[in-house]
Amino acid sequence: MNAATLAGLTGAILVGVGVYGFIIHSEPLRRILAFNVLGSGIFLLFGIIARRGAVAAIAADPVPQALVITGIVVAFAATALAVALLVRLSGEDGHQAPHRDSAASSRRWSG
Amino acid sequence: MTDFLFAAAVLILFMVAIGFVRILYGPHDADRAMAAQLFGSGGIASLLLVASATHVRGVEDVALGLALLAAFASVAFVNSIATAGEDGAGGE
Amino acid sequence: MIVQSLDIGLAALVLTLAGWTILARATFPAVVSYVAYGLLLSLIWVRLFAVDVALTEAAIGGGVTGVLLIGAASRLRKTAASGTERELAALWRWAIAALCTLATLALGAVVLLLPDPSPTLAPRAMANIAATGLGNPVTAVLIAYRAFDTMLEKCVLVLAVVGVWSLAPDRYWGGAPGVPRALTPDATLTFFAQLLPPLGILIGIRIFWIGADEPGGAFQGGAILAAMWMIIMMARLADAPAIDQRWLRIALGAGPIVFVGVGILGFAAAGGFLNYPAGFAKPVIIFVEIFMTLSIAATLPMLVAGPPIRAPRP
Amino acid sequence: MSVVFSLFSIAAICAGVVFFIAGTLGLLRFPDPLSRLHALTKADNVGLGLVVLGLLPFANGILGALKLVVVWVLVQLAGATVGQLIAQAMRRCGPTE
Repeated sequence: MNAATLAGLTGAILVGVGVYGFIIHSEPLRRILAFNVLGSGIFLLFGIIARRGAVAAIAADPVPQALVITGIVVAFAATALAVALLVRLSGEDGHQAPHRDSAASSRRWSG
Repeated sequence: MTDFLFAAAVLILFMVAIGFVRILYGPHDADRAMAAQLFGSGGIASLLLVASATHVRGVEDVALGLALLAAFASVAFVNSIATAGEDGAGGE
Repeated sequence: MIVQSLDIGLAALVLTLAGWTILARATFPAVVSYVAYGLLLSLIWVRLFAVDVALTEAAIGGGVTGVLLIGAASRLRKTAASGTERELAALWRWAIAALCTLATLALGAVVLLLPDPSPTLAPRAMANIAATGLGNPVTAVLIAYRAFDTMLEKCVLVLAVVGVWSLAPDRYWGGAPGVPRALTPDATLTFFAQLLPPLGILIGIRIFWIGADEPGGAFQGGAILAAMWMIIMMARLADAPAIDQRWLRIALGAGPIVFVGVGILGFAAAGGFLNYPAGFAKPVIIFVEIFMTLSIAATLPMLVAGPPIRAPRP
Repeated sequence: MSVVFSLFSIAAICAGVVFFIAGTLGLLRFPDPLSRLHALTKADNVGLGLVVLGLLPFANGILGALKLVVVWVLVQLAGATVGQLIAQAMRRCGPTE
């Protein structure tokens, strides 16, 4: 078994693990983590397709690679948006504002 | 020589993997951050060994990127326990 | 033989970390596992000979994602939100696990049954690469062949920042966001944040610049520059900018706006949207990439910082 | 000449691996967080330094060698900073935090 097939199987397992975590957790941050694990598994499946598309001149097909690069950046943006929503929500129905440190420093900076 | 480099990379990865026990059991969150730090330097070392053995172009740059960002997670961790420990005083 | 044990060991380690990310009881160990997991993923990408992807994963997974998630875990620990975990009944968990195993088995079968020889676009990517003037086929795909995708992706990043900012309460609109930073200035961290950025900015620009011919490019270089800006803010050497600052908005929008502008100019210069004039493709691509790098360097820290949390200064 | 280089590399890399083993064992076996931190920073600095030293003869020209050294310097800097920060944080909050 070569490195590419092994990475592909790893990706397949990561997808399963990610979906499992996404379903069983009710805490939103854990779901975000699970979703990222799922996403990286899919990226690895793209990676094996890129590696299998190697020709003499280049070691991996550039098109899936480019898709994965775009995907990683977009996944990060989505994660950041989800985290921002989550922190804001917890500040709304929690007992306290989420950023006391910064509230204190705003007094300092505005003075 | 190539086999030797791969073997060294495997050994370092194996040691790093044992450090995973600290991520599992802690007990302190600082221990977990330390284990992640060890993952960083061990990962960089095996990356350099693999790069030298396989001659893939540009791997030194990956190692450079990882080395630049090696401290980030730990710095974020220390900042987060500092703000949690003060518990709202927010004091200067 | 030894190579195989390296690959197997790497896969086992990655799966263990992913498993612990999912199964850990507390949130913080899960986040730490995930950060270490991202680091090892870039090793797998190197083993797949996808160095451009490995660089992206190292820069984004190693730097900004770690700061984002650890910051989120500690903010949520302060509120009651981490107590919302409900246990599912064992029967349900087993059923879900069985279904996920089925999905994994199906995907694994697909991996093992992929056609051989595998279909590939690599020869076609290489056949036309001379027209772009680039030497790195991945950059050619990103900025030339599939430029439309990359342009839309830049717009998605700006929309994500708008989405994050729109979560601000009205009274804070136009104020500064709260970067997860040190509570007080700390001598060690200050020293580190003064020493690292000069070198990091140099490396970031280099990775962007060699991206035309070697692994690297706008995403990777931009992410490293973004990390440098973040360490400066995390060490309190600089405050986060208020979101109504004009320079910040120009930096965020420059990438997509220049990209769209160049695309429209393509109608006049080469007869189609995003067409590059023959012979001038490489200078045009570098021009677009400079603004893309700038935008990414500004966008990622703003995404990590979250919505504004201070009232704007009068 | 190349035999000498190879022997040098093998010796340096082996020593580096030994430091990684020592660092990991320390991280696992030492009783309190501060001594674990001590073990960790040794693996970071010396272990990676020796591996880099061993790889220098195979480096891809002067630029490649320079990059290897910069990688080591950066990890050194990160390790030193993180060591300090974690130790300070533990002293402030106590190890039971």
